[in-house]
Amino acid sequence: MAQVELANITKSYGPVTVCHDVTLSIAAGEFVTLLGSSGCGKTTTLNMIAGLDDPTSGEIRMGGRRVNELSPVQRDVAMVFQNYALYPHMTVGENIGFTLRLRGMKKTAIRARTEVVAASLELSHVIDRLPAQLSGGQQQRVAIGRALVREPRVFLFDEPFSNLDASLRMRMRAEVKELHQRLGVTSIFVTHDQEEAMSISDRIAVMHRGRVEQVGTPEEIYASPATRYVATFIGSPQIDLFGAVIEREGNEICCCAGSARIPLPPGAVPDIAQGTAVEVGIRAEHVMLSDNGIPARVRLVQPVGPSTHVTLDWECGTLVARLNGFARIETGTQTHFTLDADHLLLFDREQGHRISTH
Amino acid sequence: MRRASIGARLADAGVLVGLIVFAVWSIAPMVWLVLSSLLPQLSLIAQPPQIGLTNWTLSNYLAVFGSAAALGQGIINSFVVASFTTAVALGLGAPAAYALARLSVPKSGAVVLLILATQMLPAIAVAIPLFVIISRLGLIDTRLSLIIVYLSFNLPIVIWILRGFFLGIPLGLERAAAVDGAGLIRTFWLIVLPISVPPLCAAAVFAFIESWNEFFFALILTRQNAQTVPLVISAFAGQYQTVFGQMMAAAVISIAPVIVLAILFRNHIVRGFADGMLKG
Amino acid sequence: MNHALRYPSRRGFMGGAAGLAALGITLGAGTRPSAAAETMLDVFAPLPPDPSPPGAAKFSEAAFQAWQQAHNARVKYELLAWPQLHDRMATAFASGSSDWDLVYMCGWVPEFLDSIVPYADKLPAATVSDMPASSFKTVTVGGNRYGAVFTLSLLTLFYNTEHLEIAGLKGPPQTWDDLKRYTKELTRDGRYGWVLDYGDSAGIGGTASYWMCFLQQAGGKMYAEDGMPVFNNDAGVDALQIMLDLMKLGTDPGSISYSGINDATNVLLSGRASMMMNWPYMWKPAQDPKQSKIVGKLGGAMLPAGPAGTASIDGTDAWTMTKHCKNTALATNLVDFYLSPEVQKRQALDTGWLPIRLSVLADPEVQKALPNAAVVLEQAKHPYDSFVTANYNQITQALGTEIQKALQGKQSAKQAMAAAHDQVASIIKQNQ
Amino acid sequence: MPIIRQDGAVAARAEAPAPTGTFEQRRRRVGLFFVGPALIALALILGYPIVRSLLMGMQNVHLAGGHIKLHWIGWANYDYLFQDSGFLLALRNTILFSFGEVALVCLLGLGAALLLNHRFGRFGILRVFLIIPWAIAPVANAVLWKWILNANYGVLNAILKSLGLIDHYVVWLGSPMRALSLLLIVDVWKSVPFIALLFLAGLQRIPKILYRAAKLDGANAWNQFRFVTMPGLRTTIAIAVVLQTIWSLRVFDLVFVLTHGGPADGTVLLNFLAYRVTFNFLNLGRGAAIANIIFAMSFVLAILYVWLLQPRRRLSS
Repeated sequence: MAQVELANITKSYGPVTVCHDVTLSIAAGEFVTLLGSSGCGKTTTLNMIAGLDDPTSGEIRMGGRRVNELSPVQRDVAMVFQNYALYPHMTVGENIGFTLRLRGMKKTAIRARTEVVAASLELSHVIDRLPAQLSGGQQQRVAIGRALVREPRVFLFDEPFSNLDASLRMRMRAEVKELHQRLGVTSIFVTHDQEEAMSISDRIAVMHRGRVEQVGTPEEIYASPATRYVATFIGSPQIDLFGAVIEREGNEICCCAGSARIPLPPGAVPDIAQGTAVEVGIRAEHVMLSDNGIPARVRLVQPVGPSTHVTLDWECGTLVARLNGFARIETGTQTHFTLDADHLLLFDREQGHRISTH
Repeated sequence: MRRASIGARLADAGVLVGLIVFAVWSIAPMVWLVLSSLLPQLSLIAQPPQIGLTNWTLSNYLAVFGSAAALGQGIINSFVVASFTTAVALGLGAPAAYALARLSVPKSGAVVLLILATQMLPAIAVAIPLFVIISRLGLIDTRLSLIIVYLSFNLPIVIWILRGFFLGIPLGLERAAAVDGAGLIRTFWLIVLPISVPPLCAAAVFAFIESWNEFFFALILTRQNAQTVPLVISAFAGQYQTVFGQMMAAAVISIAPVIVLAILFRNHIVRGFADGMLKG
Repeated sequence: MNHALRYPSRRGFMGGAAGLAALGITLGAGTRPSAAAETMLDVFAPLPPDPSPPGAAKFSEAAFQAWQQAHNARVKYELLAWPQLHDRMATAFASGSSDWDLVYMCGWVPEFLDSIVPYADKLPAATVSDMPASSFKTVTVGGNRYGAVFTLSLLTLFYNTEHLEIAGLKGPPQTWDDLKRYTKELTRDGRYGWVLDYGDSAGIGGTASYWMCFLQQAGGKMYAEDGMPVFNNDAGVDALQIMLDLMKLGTDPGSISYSGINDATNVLLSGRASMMMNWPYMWKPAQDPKQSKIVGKLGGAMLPAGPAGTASIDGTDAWTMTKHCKNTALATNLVDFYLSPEVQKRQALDTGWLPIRLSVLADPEVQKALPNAAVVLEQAKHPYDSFVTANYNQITQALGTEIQKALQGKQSAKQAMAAAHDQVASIIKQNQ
Repeated sequence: MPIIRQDGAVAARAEAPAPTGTFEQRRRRVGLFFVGPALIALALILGYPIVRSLLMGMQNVHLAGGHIKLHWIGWANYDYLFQDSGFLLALRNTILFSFGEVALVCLLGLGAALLLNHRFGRFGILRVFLIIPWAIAPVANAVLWKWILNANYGVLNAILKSLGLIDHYVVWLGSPMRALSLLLIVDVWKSVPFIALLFLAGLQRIPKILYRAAKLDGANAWNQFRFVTMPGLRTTIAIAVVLQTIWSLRVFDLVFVLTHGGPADGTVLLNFLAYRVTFNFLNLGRGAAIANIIFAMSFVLAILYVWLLQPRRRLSS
């Protein structure tokens, strides 16, 4: 278990800079996810933490000590790879025990330890098989076993579930989370799947174009996205966005879009000037259908089980509202909606950063 | 199952026909080679050649073993030269190929091209300077001289072949090994080499056969002691007379060791590995 | 399935390789016999059945041993298949390092002139006077004799007596007209009247050299006194024209693709061609029932006479001495041994290569065993210039290629001669 | 893709530099250690001969009368060659031969590999068949084919005639174009095995799961070949094409034994011409110039092929 710190990490390949000045501090025992779309620099960052790539500048510290010059094994990290990266010529047992063999441990000791790990992952019956003879889920567990057997200070996961089907992915997610709760080892997880990140992490670092956009708990990231990018990247259905202009009348601050005027709760945007152009974001669950309010037309109805996503056309574009259960509503009907002003998010229209207080 | 059967059967039939054509194309000339080694000269120059069983004779083989042409010594020489060349070419070539594929070598693209470029100059152009070097070293008519020269021809090809395969190894394997605590050298030794057996075998077979059969430099660099098989074979083709049957007998004998090797290693040459790995 | 069985063990794989490597090192350092107190002579010669010296080919072996003992010498032969001789020699001479004392040569004396020494004048007068003076022509440059031809090897006519009888032809063709008539008459029943190897243009025995026979028969010659070509005239055209006529009248069409004389010889020996020009050596294999279907049916004659009579070319198999020769006196003595009457006689009787000594050629025993000896001796009384120069290969290459084009019907004899003349002239000018 | 060097300044700032150095430093150190011996071996053996040959192309080196005469003549050898009809003919022959050879060998090699990779084709004996044509010594191979193709007593004519495919015997090596085509076929026969072997090794590196996935996506055999096999073989194809190009430009034994360049220079390939000029005409300078032209052609073609076969986008995240 160790604290991991990234201080001003920059990574360039020739003229292409993949990571810009990444600073991130991960507490001992914490489970942090690097989240972002492909090419955002998250895997590169993870590789640098692992010691599989050198930062162009900046410092990586583990347990307070600089580790830039240390090899992965000196850093004492273990890693689970995207395509499992199992050694095809070794059996399950040999795969798991390889790291112990490299440390010169005795064969019998390796075997004993390997068997314990395999048992804990329900792999005992396939321990003498080759990876190619295993199912996807088993291969994934071998990959985890290979990391577990080390008892490392830090676990690194590089999109470990991206090759699994949906149900298996859910199960593995749960297994990894339980594992973390049991062992309490500092874990850094990379994924492009926001739902996965939300469900598994203590904290999430959202990365975009090589920069960390926001670091926070899943709730913070979801409810108080620091930027428009984070807001749109997190959450399903995607957050609703529309342009608006601020109007101040005495103490009351309104947000005007088309003919709609939405009063903001006091203190939401304390010092904003009259006429400021903003981008308004609101989660679907905070859009409510009502008999009066802003007029709209139902364009699409998508029941997803626990809720129904209703896409609405209105004056300033489209919005998605999330209604509980199976909503009885016809496509094409005229309706009205209201927005929960307490959950409105206001973003600077040019810069994209959030200007409302939460 | 049933739905696919007609198409699948047609495809299977196509594959079978293809395999038969392939087998005939590969071995028909070789059948003729073996046949002519069993026929006396007179049957061979008849029109059409008389290939009836009654004409068969072992006299060509007896003559080959009885003649001054030292086929046995030639085979030993070829074997030593080819084995050693192959071993060294793989020993030097595999790490180099790995370095060029996966490690950090300054200007690795240019280095690869430079290595390959040594293959592009025809042997004829380098023959005389090479002869000068070898004779200054006093190595004319030694197996070592052939090994040195063949190494220089096989090494680049071995590197070029293996590099291509190393490039195809999933990066994750090496990363996993690094995280597991293997240094770069151990990663190469314990992970990369074992999963590269098919290309290693392809490269080894290549180096072996090329050295086994090389003629031009063997002609220039050897005299009597280090003569390799091709030179012995060529001795049957004189100016005024080609003893075709005997030459073919010698050729059959000279291929035999390579065929034996091929049979012994037939699985490793390409199959064993990937099949076992992926059959599932 | 136990995976250990499926994978070749890495250690085994590499360990084996390392073991082989070690083996190679120990074996690689070859063993060369160290020189004893006796004098060593290194001789570079072709493998039999091409003309090879005693001890290399199976004749006069006892005499050869005796010679070595008498001179406290050891002769080490380096033998190589004939087609490769020139290349190994060229490499060794070009890099300035040959360790041979005596070297076999076949028309290459002008090429390698600076690597060899004129020693033939030091041969005993008795020997030289017993050799045809004209045999020295191809080994003489600037008046110096660089070599000694050891077998009389001229192209003569060989024919199938049985075929001639069947066709009602009496005796061999005497003139070009006979030759054409015979070729036509003999081309029947799946047989061809004439066969030769026209596939390779250059060198002695190449297409150009065959034409040179006809050229001399037509009264022409290759070069004027100043060394420039003089064959683009009626003689040159006539010489080519008869080759073209023979092609039409009944030459084995495969001839254009045969790149060695043995391809053509096989056709004659199998009884599917009736006439060809060939070297004297041909006689012996033709009498060997293992190789020949025409045993006892082979006739030999001088080449048919053209307007200027008969003529041939010289195979010029000769011994030369390199300038690095360790013991010139001993080496000269060895050549004299090769040329001694008894060795020459055995050479003729045991290998079929005719002697060069006139006295041995006239020996009844030799004449009886090799009836064509008399024919060759007679042929030798007529011109047999091979026109060997330092650029022989390059010239015959260019010339032969033009002749081949004519043989394929791509151009007339006249065009071929004109084109060849220009090319030969330019080659000579370039190399002056 | 090369990884950019660790910034020296950062390394210097290290508080407690570990003995192993950064990842990149280790990669470079081991890289040099791995590649060094091979490079040194090559340089020691071939360095001088190659430089010598390149220089000799600019010299008049003539073994006139057994003595090497040498002087510098700049580009004169090349000027001569490009006006020499014999050279231009050889150049034309070589280009035809080389393209034909590379195309045929790669297609047939790929075909053979696909067949052998099929479940019917996995008998070890087929693999042995594959090696046979390649294992025979080129000298013997050339003589073998010379006899097979003989116009008078060759077995090919005999077979074709007995099958009724030809009326009268064909002079296979009698006309320039036909002789060149036959040389090509014989050389293809001998060259296919190794390339097929290479493709076979390449095929076996393509994970079978990809085929399963493609099948699930509804890909038929052709689509599987197109979208799984071909991309998977990309590097292998590049290797095969480049090597075969180099080898096709170096064909020599066959010409030497089968035709000696004839008839009428119809089968003179550049390498044979280089040989003839060097060893028969003893014009070492001009021979080297021809060799250098072969060298340049190989080089340009190799680079071209590598460039053409390069995967279009190659991004690592």
